[in-house]
Amino acid sequence: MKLLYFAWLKTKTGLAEENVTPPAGVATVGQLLSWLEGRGPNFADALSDRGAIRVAVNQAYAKPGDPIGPDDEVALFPPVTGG
Amino acid sequence: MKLLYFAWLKTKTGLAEENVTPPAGVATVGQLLSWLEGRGPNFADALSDRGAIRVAVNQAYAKPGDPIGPDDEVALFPPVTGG
Amino acid sequence: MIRVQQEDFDVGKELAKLTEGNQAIGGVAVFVGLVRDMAGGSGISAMTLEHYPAMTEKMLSEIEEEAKQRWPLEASLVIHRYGRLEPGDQIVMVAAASAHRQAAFEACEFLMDWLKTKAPFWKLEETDQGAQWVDARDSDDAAAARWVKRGPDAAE
Amino acid sequence: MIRVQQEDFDVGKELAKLTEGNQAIGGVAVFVGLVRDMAGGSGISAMTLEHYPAMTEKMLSEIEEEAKQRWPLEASLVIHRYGRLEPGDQIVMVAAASAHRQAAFEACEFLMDWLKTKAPFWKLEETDQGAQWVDARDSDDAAAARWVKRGPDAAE
Repeated sequence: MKLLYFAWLKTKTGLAEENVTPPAGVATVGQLLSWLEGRGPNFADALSDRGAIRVAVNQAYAKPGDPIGPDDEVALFPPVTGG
Repeated sequence: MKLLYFAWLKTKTGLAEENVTPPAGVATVGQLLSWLEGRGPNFADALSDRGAIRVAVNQAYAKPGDPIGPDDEVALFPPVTGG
Repeated sequence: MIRVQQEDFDVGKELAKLTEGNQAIGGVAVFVGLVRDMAGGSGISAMTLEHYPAMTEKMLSEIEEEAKQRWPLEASLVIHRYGRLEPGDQIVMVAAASAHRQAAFEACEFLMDWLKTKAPFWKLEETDQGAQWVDARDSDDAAAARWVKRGPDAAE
Repeated sequence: MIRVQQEDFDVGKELAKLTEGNQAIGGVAVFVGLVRDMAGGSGISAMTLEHYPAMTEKMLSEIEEEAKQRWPLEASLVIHRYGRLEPGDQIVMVAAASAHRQAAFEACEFLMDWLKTKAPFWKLEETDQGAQWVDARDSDDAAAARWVKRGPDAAE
Protein backbone atom coordinates (compact mmCIF):
# COMPACT_ATOMS: atom_id res chain seq x y z
CA MET A 1 0.00 0.00 0.00
CA LYS A 2 1.33 3.40 -0.97
CA LEU A 3 0.94 6.24 1.53
CA LEU A 4 1.29 9.93 0.68
CA TYR A 5 1.57 12.80 3.17
CA PHE A 6 0.92 16.46 2.38
CA ALA A 7 1.36 19.84 4.08
CA TRP A 8 1.95 19.60 7.86
CA LEU A 9 1.34 15.85 7.79
CA LYS A 10 4.46 15.64 5.65
CA THR A 11 6.35 17.99 7.99
CA LYS A 12 5.33 16.14 11.15
CA THR A 13 5.86 12.60 9.89
CA GLY A 14 9.01 13.61 8.04
CA LEU A 15 7.79 11.64 5.03
CA ALA A 16 6.37 12.61 1.63
CA GLU A 17 5.53 9.03 0.72
CA GLU A 18 6.23 5.44 1.73
CA ASN A 19 5.16 1.89 0.97
CA VAL A 20 3.68 -0.02 3.88
CA THR A 21 2.25 -3.48 4.54
CA PRO A 22 -0.16 -3.11 7.47
CA PRO A 23 -0.97 -6.27 9.47
CA ALA A 24 -4.08 -8.30 8.76
CA GLY A 25 -7.03 -6.63 10.50
CA VAL A 26 -6.20 -3.19 9.08
CA ALA A 27 -9.00 -3.16 6.54
CA THR A 28 -10.49 0.35 6.75
CA VAL A 29 -9.28 3.94 6.64
CA GLY A 30 -9.96 4.34 10.37
CA GLN A 31 -8.01 1.19 11.23
CA LEU A 32 -5.11 2.36 9.10
CA LEU A 33 -4.94 5.70 10.96
CA SER A 34 -4.97 3.89 14.33
CA TRP A 35 -2.19 1.55 13.21
CA LEU A 36 -0.09 4.47 11.89
CA GLU A 37 -0.54 6.33 15.17
CA GLY A 38 1.24 3.51 16.98
CA ARG A 39 4.34 3.63 14.79
CA GLY A 40 6.21 6.17 16.94
CA PRO A 41 6.11 9.67 18.43
CA ASN A 42 6.19 11.49 15.06
CA PHE A 43 3.14 9.61 13.86
CA ALA A 44 1.37 9.86 17.23
CA ASP A 45 1.84 13.65 17.08
CA ALA A 46 0.86 13.97 13.42
CA LEU A 47 -2.30 11.90 13.84
CA SER A 48 -3.40 13.12 17.29
CA ASP A 49 -6.12 15.46 15.99
CA ARG A 50 -8.16 13.05 13.91
CA GLY A 51 -10.71 15.76 13.01
CA ALA A 52 -7.99 17.75 11.25
CA ILE A 53 -7.02 14.90 8.92
CA ARG A 54 -8.51 14.21 5.52
CA VAL A 55 -7.93 10.91 3.73
CA ALA A 56 -8.13 10.13 0.03
CA VAL A 57 -8.10 6.57 -1.30
CA ASN A 58 -7.04 6.40 -4.93
CA GLN A 59 -7.47 10.19 -5.26
CA ALA A 60 -11.04 10.24 -3.92
CA TYR A 61 -12.11 11.46 -0.48
CA ALA A 62 -12.71 8.57 1.91
CA LYS A 63 -14.48 8.12 5.26
CA PRO A 64 -13.19 6.18 8.32
CA GLY A 65 -15.30 3.14 7.43
CA ASP A 66 -14.21 2.91 3.78
CA PRO A 67 -12.19 -0.22 2.88
CA ILE A 68 -8.51 -0.18 1.88
CA GLY A 69 -6.37 -2.84 0.23
CA PRO A 70 -2.72 -3.56 -0.65
CA ASP A 71 -2.95 -1.95 -4.13
CA ASP A 72 -4.46 1.33 -2.94
CA GLU A 73 -2.85 4.77 -2.90
CA VAL A 74 -3.84 6.39 0.39
CA ALA A 75 -3.15 10.08 0.96
CA LEU A 76 -3.26 11.86 4.34
CA PHE A 77 -3.54 15.63 4.47
CA PRO A 78 -5.06 18.54 6.40
CA PRO A 79 -8.16 20.41 5.18
CA VAL A 80 -7.31 22.03 1.87
CA THR A 81 -6.48 25.75 1.56
CA GLY A 82 -6.11 26.50 -2.14
CA GLY A 83 -7.89 29.05 -4.27
CA MET B 1 -37.95 73.73 -20.09
CA LYS B 2 -35.89 71.27 -22.09
CA LEU B 3 -37.47 67.90 -22.93
CA LEU B 4 -35.49 64.83 -24.07
CA TYR B 5 -36.97 61.63 -25.54
CA PHE B 6 -35.18 58.29 -25.74
CA ALA B 7 -35.73 54.87 -27.36
CA TRP B 8 -39.34 54.30 -28.51
CA LEU B 9 -40.46 57.57 -26.95
CA LYS B 10 -38.20 59.27 -29.46
CA THR B 11 -39.53 57.08 -32.29
CA LYS B 12 -43.18 57.64 -31.39
CA THR B 13 -42.99 61.39 -30.73
CA GLY B 14 -40.66 61.89 -33.65
CA LEU B 15 -38.51 64.14 -31.45
CA ALA B 16 -35.13 63.69 -29.76
CA GLU B 17 -35.42 66.97 -27.87
CA GLU B 18 -37.39 70.20 -27.76
CA ASN B 19 -37.85 73.30 -25.66
CA VAL B 20 -41.33 73.85 -24.26
CA THR B 21 -43.11 76.40 -22.11
CA PRO B 22 -46.00 74.56 -20.44
CA PRO B 23 -48.93 76.68 -19.21
CA ALA B 24 -49.16 77.78 -15.60
CA GLY B 25 -50.59 74.90 -13.55
CA VAL B 26 -48.14 72.36 -14.99
CA ALA B 27 -45.98 72.15 -11.89
CA THR B 28 -45.25 68.42 -11.46
CA VAL B 29 -43.95 65.53 -13.53
CA GLY B 30 -47.45 64.00 -13.66
CA GLN B 31 -49.02 67.25 -14.82
CA LEU B 32 -46.35 67.60 -17.50
CA LEU B 33 -47.11 64.12 -18.88
CA SER B 34 -50.85 64.89 -18.97
CA TRP B 35 -50.23 68.16 -20.78
CA LEU B 36 -47.90 66.49 -23.31
CA GLU B 37 -50.49 63.79 -23.96
CA GLY B 38 -52.90 66.44 -25.23
CA ARG B 39 -50.49 67.85 -27.79
CA GLY B 40 -51.59 65.55 -30.64
CA PRO B 41 -51.96 61.91 -31.73
CA ASN B 42 -48.20 61.14 -31.68
CA PHE B 43 -47.93 62.27 -28.08
CA ALA B 44 -51.19 60.61 -27.08
CA ASP B 45 -49.89 57.32 -28.48
CA ALA B 46 -46.40 57.68 -26.99
CA LEU B 47 -47.72 58.49 -23.53
CA SER B 48 -50.73 56.14 -23.42
CA ASP B 49 -49.06 53.51 -21.24
CA ARG B 50 -47.98 55.64 -18.30
CA GLY B 51 -46.58 52.60 -16.43
CA ALA B 52 -44.03 52.07 -19.22
CA ILE B 53 -42.59 55.58 -18.97
CA ARG B 54 -39.72 56.67 -16.77
CA VAL B 55 -38.97 60.33 -16.14
CA ALA B 56 -35.71 61.94 -15.08
CA VAL B 57 -35.52 65.56 -13.94
CA ASN B 58 -32.01 66.98 -14.23
CA GLN B 59 -30.61 63.48 -14.77
CA ALA B 60 -32.20 61.98 -11.66
CA TYR B 61 -35.19 59.62 -11.57
CA ALA B 62 -38.39 61.48 -10.67
CA LYS B 63 -41.87 60.49 -9.46
CA PRO B 64 -45.22 61.86 -10.73
CA GLY B 65 -45.53 64.23 -7.78
CA ASP B 66 -42.04 65.72 -8.11
CA PRO B 67 -41.92 69.44 -8.99
CA ILE B 68 -40.62 70.79 -12.32
CA GLY B 69 -39.67 74.30 -13.35
CA PRO B 70 -38.70 76.30 -16.43
CA ASP B 71 -34.94 75.67 -16.06
CA ASP B 72 -35.21 71.90 -15.71
CA GLU B 73 -34.07 69.25 -18.16
CA VAL B 74 -36.79 66.59 -18.23
CA ALA B 75 -36.14 63.25 -19.96
CA LEU B 76 -38.82 60.71 -20.92
CA PHE B 77 -37.83 57.14 -21.68
CA PRO B 78 -38.92 53.49 -21.35
CA PRO B 79 -37.48 51.15 -18.68
CA VAL B 80 -33.75 50.78 -19.31
CA THR B 81 -32.27 47.73 -21.03
CA GLY B 82 -28.49 48.11 -20.94
CA GLY B 83 -25.87 45.78 -19.57
CA MET C 1 -13.94 53.96 -11.90
CA ILE C 2 -16.60 54.56 -14.54
CA ARG C 3 -16.21 54.69 -18.31
CA VAL C 4 -18.84 55.04 -21.03
CA GLN C 5 -17.34 54.60 -24.46
CA GLN C 6 -17.92 53.49 -28.03
CA GLU C 7 -14.61 51.58 -28.33
CA ASP C 8 -14.03 48.01 -27.26
CA PHE C 9 -12.00 47.23 -24.11
CA ASP C 10 -9.36 44.67 -23.14
CA VAL C 11 -10.51 42.81 -20.02
CA GLY C 12 -7.03 41.55 -19.12
CA LYS C 13 -5.42 44.99 -19.35
CA GLU C 14 -8.25 46.64 -17.43
CA LEU C 15 -7.94 44.08 -14.62
CA ALA C 16 -4.17 44.43 -14.49
CA LYS C 17 -4.52 48.22 -14.15
CA LEU C 18 -7.24 47.85 -11.53
CA THR C 19 -5.27 45.60 -9.19
CA GLU C 20 -1.74 46.83 -9.88
CA GLY C 21 0.23 47.70 -6.77
CA ASN C 22 -2.59 46.90 -4.33
CA GLN C 23 -1.52 43.83 -2.39
CA ALA C 24 -4.51 44.00 -0.06
CA ILE C 25 -6.62 42.55 -2.88
CA GLY C 26 -7.32 38.84 -2.43
CA GLY C 27 -9.76 38.47 -5.27
CA VAL C 28 -11.49 40.20 -8.15
CA ALA C 29 -14.96 39.25 -9.34
CA VAL C 30 -15.63 40.26 -12.93
CA PHE C 31 -18.61 40.13 -15.25
CA VAL C 32 -18.37 40.65 -18.98
CA GLY C 33 -21.59 40.99 -20.99
CA LEU C 34 -21.60 40.00 -24.66
CA VAL C 35 -24.09 40.49 -27.51
CA ARG C 36 -25.99 37.23 -27.94
CA ASP C 37 -27.27 36.03 -31.29
CA MET C 38 -30.70 34.87 -30.26
CA ALA C 39 -32.73 37.01 -27.89
CA GLY C 40 -36.35 35.90 -28.19
CA GLY C 41 -35.76 33.42 -30.98
CA SER C 42 -35.26 35.78 -33.92
CA GLY C 43 -31.72 36.03 -35.24
CA ILE C 44 -29.95 39.25 -34.30
CA SER C 45 -27.63 40.71 -36.91
CA ALA C 46 -26.61 43.66 -34.72
CA MET C 47 -27.82 46.04 -32.05
CA THR C 48 -27.44 49.70 -31.27
CA LEU C 49 -27.10 50.88 -27.70
CA GLU C 50 -28.57 54.32 -27.20
CA HIS C 51 -27.94 56.19 -23.95
CA TYR C 52 -28.48 59.50 -22.15
CA PRO C 53 -24.90 60.69 -21.74
CA ALA C 54 -25.21 63.20 -18.92
CA MET C 55 -27.35 60.85 -16.86
CA THR C 56 -25.42 57.66 -17.65
CA GLU C 57 -22.20 58.78 -16.03
CA LYS C 58 -24.06 60.20 -13.07
CA MET C 59 -26.06 57.01 -12.45
CA LEU C 60 -23.08 54.70 -12.89
CA SER C 61 -21.07 56.82 -10.43
CA GLU C 62 -23.90 56.68 -7.92
CA ILE C 63 -24.19 52.90 -8.28
CA GLU C 64 -20.44 52.46 -7.84
CA GLU C 65 -20.49 54.75 -4.80
CA GLU C 66 -23.31 52.69 -3.29
CA ALA C 67 -21.29 49.48 -3.81
CA LYS C 68 -18.27 51.03 -2.09
CA GLN C 69 -20.41 51.93 0.89
CA ARG C 70 -21.92 48.46 1.16
CA TRP C 71 -18.81 46.33 0.70
CA PRO C 72 -15.14 46.76 1.68
CA LEU C 73 -13.86 47.20 -1.87
CA GLU C 74 -10.24 47.86 -2.71
CA ALA C 75 -11.07 48.77 -6.31
CA SER C 76 -13.99 48.76 -8.72
CA LEU C 77 -14.61 49.37 -12.40
CA VAL C 78 -17.60 49.75 -14.70
CA ILE C 79 -17.13 50.08 -18.45
CA HIS C 80 -20.24 50.30 -20.66
CA ARG C 81 -20.22 50.70 -24.42
CA TYR C 82 -22.75 52.45 -26.63
CA GLY C 83 -23.32 52.54 -30.38
CA ARG C 84 -23.57 49.68 -32.86
CA LEU C 85 -22.47 46.21 -31.68
CA GLU C 86 -22.52 42.80 -33.33
CA PRO C 87 -23.04 39.31 -31.87
CA GLY C 88 -20.03 38.28 -29.81
CA ASP C 89 -19.03 41.90 -29.09
CA GLN C 90 -18.40 42.99 -25.53
CA ILE C 91 -21.06 45.35 -24.13
CA VAL C 92 -20.19 45.83 -20.49
CA MET C 93 -17.50 44.97 -17.96
CA VAL C 94 -17.93 45.21 -14.20
CA ALA C 95 -15.20 44.35 -11.70
CA ALA C 96 -15.03 44.46 -7.90
CA ALA C 97 -11.84 43.76 -5.95
CA SER C 98 -11.71 43.03 -2.24
CA ALA C 99 -9.66 41.23 0.40
CA HIS C 100 -12.15 38.34 0.36
CA ARG C 101 -14.10 36.75 -2.44
CA GLN C 102 -17.58 36.98 -0.93
CA ALA C 103 -17.51 40.78 -0.92
CA ALA C 104 -16.09 40.84 -4.44
CA PHE C 105 -18.79 38.52 -5.79
CA GLU C 106 -21.65 40.31 -4.05
CA ALA C 107 -20.50 43.76 -5.11
CA CYS C 108 -20.05 42.60 -8.71
CA GLU C 109 -23.57 41.14 -8.83
CA PHE C 110 -24.97 44.26 -7.20
CA LEU C 111 -23.26 46.52 -9.74
CA MET C 112 -24.65 44.48 -12.64
CA ASP C 113 -28.18 44.23 -11.20
CA TRP C 114 -28.46 47.94 -10.51
CA LEU C 115 -26.80 48.93 -13.75
CA LYS C 116 -29.32 46.80 -15.65
CA THR C 117 -32.30 48.55 -14.05
CA LYS C 118 -31.00 52.09 -13.42
CA ALA C 119 -28.41 53.09 -16.03
CA PRO C 120 -30.12 54.83 -18.98
CA PHE C 121 -29.22 52.54 -21.88
CA TRP C 122 -31.64 51.14 -24.45
CA LYS C 123 -31.03 48.33 -26.93
CA LEU C 124 -32.34 48.53 -30.46
CA GLU C 125 -32.00 45.12 -32.07
CA GLU C 126 -31.76 44.55 -35.81
CA THR C 127 -33.67 41.28 -36.28
CA ASP C 128 -35.17 39.31 -39.15
CA GLN C 129 -38.39 41.25 -38.50
CA GLY C 130 -36.73 44.65 -38.60
CA ALA C 131 -35.38 46.92 -35.87
CA GLN C 132 -37.08 46.69 -32.49
CA TRP C 133 -36.50 48.16 -29.06
CA VAL C 134 -35.75 45.51 -26.45
CA ASP C 135 -38.27 45.29 -23.61
CA ALA C 136 -37.12 45.42 -20.00
CA ARG C 137 -37.23 42.03 -18.27
CA ASP C 138 -39.11 41.32 -15.05
CA SER C 139 -36.25 39.06 -14.00
CA ASP C 140 -33.94 42.07 -14.02
CA ASP C 141 -36.29 43.98 -11.74
CA ALA C 142 -36.42 40.99 -9.40
CA ALA C 143 -32.62 40.73 -9.37
CA ALA C 144 -32.25 44.43 -8.58
CA ALA C 145 -34.88 44.26 -5.84
CA ARG C 146 -32.70 41.80 -3.89
CA TRP C 147 -30.42 44.70 -2.96
CA VAL C 148 -33.02 47.24 -1.82
CA LYS C 149 -32.53 47.95 1.85
CA ARG C 150 -35.58 48.11 4.08
CA GLY C 151 -36.11 50.24 7.14
CA PRO C 152 -34.57 53.48 8.40
CA ASP C 153 -31.15 52.81 6.86
CA ALA C 154 -32.63 52.29 3.41
CA ALA C 155 -30.68 53.90 0.58
CA GLU C 156 -33.87 54.38 -1.39
CA MET D 1 -11.58 23.14 -19.08
CA ILE D 2 -9.12 22.51 -16.25
CA ARG D 3 -5.49 23.52 -15.99
CA VAL D 4 -3.03 23.12 -13.11
CA GLN D 5 0.22 24.88 -13.81
CA GLN D 6 3.20 26.69 -12.34
CA GLU D 7 3.22 29.51 -14.92
CA ASP D 8 1.16 32.68 -14.73
CA PHE D 9 -1.88 33.15 -17.00
CA ASP D 10 -3.34 36.05 -19.01
CA VAL D 11 -6.97 36.57 -17.97
CA GLY D 12 -7.89 38.53 -21.10
CA LYS D 13 -6.47 35.93 -23.49
CA GLU D 14 -8.06 33.06 -21.58
CA LEU D 15 -11.46 34.75 -21.70
CA ALA D 16 -11.15 35.54 -25.39
CA LYS D 17 -10.33 31.89 -26.12
CA LEU D 18 -13.19 30.71 -23.89
CA THR D 19 -15.92 32.73 -25.58
CA GLU D 20 -14.57 32.86 -29.14
CA GLY D 21 -17.08 31.85 -31.80
CA ASN D 22 -19.88 31.07 -29.33
CA GLN D 23 -22.57 33.70 -29.85
CA ALA D 24 -24.98 32.00 -27.49
CA ILE D 25 -22.95 33.44 -24.61
CA GLY D 26 -24.58 36.49 -23.03
CA GLY D 27 -22.22 36.84 -20.12
CA VAL D 28 -19.12 35.50 -18.43
CA ALA D 29 -18.58 35.62 -14.68
CA VAL D 30 -14.94 35.45 -13.68
CA PHE D 31 -13.06 35.27 -10.43
CA VAL D 32 -9.32 35.87 -10.13
CA GLY D 33 -7.62 35.11 -6.81
CA LEU D 34 -4.44 36.98 -5.89
CA VAL D 35 -1.82 36.56 -3.16
CA ARG D 36 -2.57 39.07 -0.41
CA ASP D 37 0.11 40.67 1.71
CA MET D 38 -1.52 40.44 5.10
CA ALA D 39 -3.33 37.24 6.03
CA GLY D 40 -3.68 37.23 9.81
CA GLY D 41 -1.73 40.43 10.36
CA SER D 42 1.82 39.18 9.79
CA GLY D 43 3.41 40.38 6.57
CA ILE D 44 3.69 37.73 3.89
CA SER D 45 6.83 37.78 1.79
CA ALA D 46 5.75 34.82 -0.35
CA MET D 47 3.83 31.57 -0.28
CA THR D 48 4.26 28.11 -1.74
CA LEU D 49 1.26 26.20 -3.01
CA GLU D 50 1.70 22.48 -2.60
CA HIS D 51 -0.74 20.11 -4.27
CA TYR D 52 -1.48 16.43 -4.93
CA PRO D 53 -1.18 16.31 -8.71
CA ALA D 54 -3.14 13.15 -9.57
CA MET D 55 -6.00 14.13 -7.30
CA THR D 56 -6.04 17.84 -8.16
CA GLU D 57 -6.93 17.35 -11.80
CA LYS D 58 -9.48 14.69 -10.93
CA MET D 59 -11.23 16.84 -8.30
CA LEU D 60 -11.24 19.97 -10.46
CA SER D 61 -12.74 18.00 -13.36
CA GLU D 62 -15.43 16.60 -11.07
CA ILE D 63 -16.26 20.06 -9.74
CA GLU D 64 -16.46 21.49 -13.25
CA GLU D 65 -18.67 18.57 -14.34
CA GLU D 66 -20.98 19.19 -11.39
CA ALA D 67 -21.28 22.88 -12.36
CA LYS D 68 -22.16 21.92 -15.93
CA GLN D 69 -24.92 19.65 -14.68
CA ARG D 70 -26.38 22.28 -12.38
CA TRP D 71 -26.29 25.32 -14.68
CA PRO D 72 -26.74 25.76 -18.45
CA LEU D 73 -23.13 26.71 -19.15
CA GLU D 74 -21.79 27.43 -22.62
CA ALA D 75 -18.19 27.30 -21.42
CA SER D 76 -16.17 27.06 -18.22
CA LEU D 77 -12.56 27.29 -17.15
CA VAL D 78 -10.54 26.66 -14.01
CA ILE D 79 -6.82 27.49 -13.88
CA HIS D 80 -4.96 26.93 -10.61
CA ARG D 81 -1.28 27.57 -10.06
CA TYR D 82 1.12 25.78 -7.73
CA GLY D 83 4.65 26.53 -6.56
CA ARG D 84 6.10 29.74 -5.13
CA LEU D 85 4.04 32.92 -5.47
CA GLU D 86 4.55 36.46 -4.23
CA PRO D 87 2.06 39.11 -3.07
CA GLY D 88 0.06 40.41 -6.02
CA ASP D 89 0.58 37.22 -8.05
CA GLN D 90 -2.40 35.47 -9.57
CA ILE D 91 -3.26 32.12 -7.91
CA VAL D 92 -6.47 30.99 -9.51
CA MET D 93 -8.90 31.92 -12.28
CA VAL D 94 -12.42 30.57 -12.58
CA ALA D 95 -14.80 31.52 -15.39
CA ALA D 96 -18.36 30.46 -16.26
CA ALA D 97 -20.14 31.56 -19.45
CA SER D 98 -23.87 31.27 -20.02
CA ALA D 99 -26.74 32.85 -21.95
CA HIS D 100 -27.81 34.75 -18.82
CA ARG D 101 -25.80 36.35 -16.06
CA GLN D 102 -27.50 34.68 -13.09
CA ALA D 103 -26.34 31.21 -14.16
CA ALA D 104 -22.85 32.53 -14.90
CA PHE D 105 -22.52 34.19 -11.49
CA GLU D 106 -23.89 31.22 -9.55
CA ALA D 107 -21.72 28.69 -11.37
CA CYS D 108 -18.63 30.85 -10.86
CA GLU D 109 -19.27 31.14 -7.12
CA PHE D 110 -19.99 27.43 -6.90
CA LEU D 111 -16.74 26.57 -8.67
CA MET D 112 -14.74 28.77 -6.29
CA ASP D 113 -16.50 27.55 -3.14
CA TRP D 114 -16.04 23.88 -3.98
CA LEU D 115 -12.52 24.35 -5.25
CA LYS D 116 -11.61 26.04 -1.95
CA THR D 117 -12.85 23.11 0.13
CA LYS D 118 -12.24 20.10 -2.15
CA ALA D 119 -9.23 20.67 -4.41
CA PRO D 120 -6.07 19.36 -2.72
CA PHE D 121 -3.93 22.50 -2.47
CA TRP D 122 -2.16 23.73 0.66
CA LYS D 123 -0.62 27.14 1.25
CA LEU D 124 2.68 27.49 3.08
CA GLU D 125 3.20 31.15 3.93
CA GLU D 126 6.60 32.73 4.51
CA THR D 127 5.89 35.27 7.25
CA ASP D 128 7.87 37.39 9.70
CA GLN D 129 7.53 34.46 12.15
CA GLY D 130 8.81 31.87 9.69
CA ALA D 131 7.01 29.49 7.33
CA GLN D 132 3.59 28.30 8.41
CA TRP D 133 0.85 26.22 6.87
CA VAL D 134 -2.36 28.17 6.38
CA ASP D 135 -5.36 26.85 8.34
CA ALA D 136 -8.63 26.11 6.57
CA ARG D 137 -11.31 28.71 7.26
CA ASP D 138 -14.75 27.92 8.66
CA SER D 139 -16.19 30.58 6.34
CA ASP D 140 -15.02 28.52 3.36
CA ASP D 141 -16.83 25.44 4.71
CA ALA D 142 -19.96 27.52 5.19
CA ALA D 143 -19.72 28.91 1.66
CA ALA D 144 -19.30 25.41 0.19
CA ALA D 145 -22.20 24.05 2.24
CA ARG D 146 -24.58 26.45 0.46
CA TRP D 147 -24.37 24.23 -2.61
CA VAL D 148 -24.92 20.82 -1.03
CA LYS D 149 -28.13 19.34 -2.35
CA ARG D 150 -30.52 17.70 0.10
CA GLY D 151 -32.83 14.76 -0.52
CA PRO D 152 -32.90 11.96 -3.08
CA ASP D 153 -31.28 14.03 -5.85
CA ALA D 154 -28.31 14.94 -3.64
CA ALA D 155 -24.97 14.80 -5.42
CA GLU D 156 -23.26 13.95 -2.14
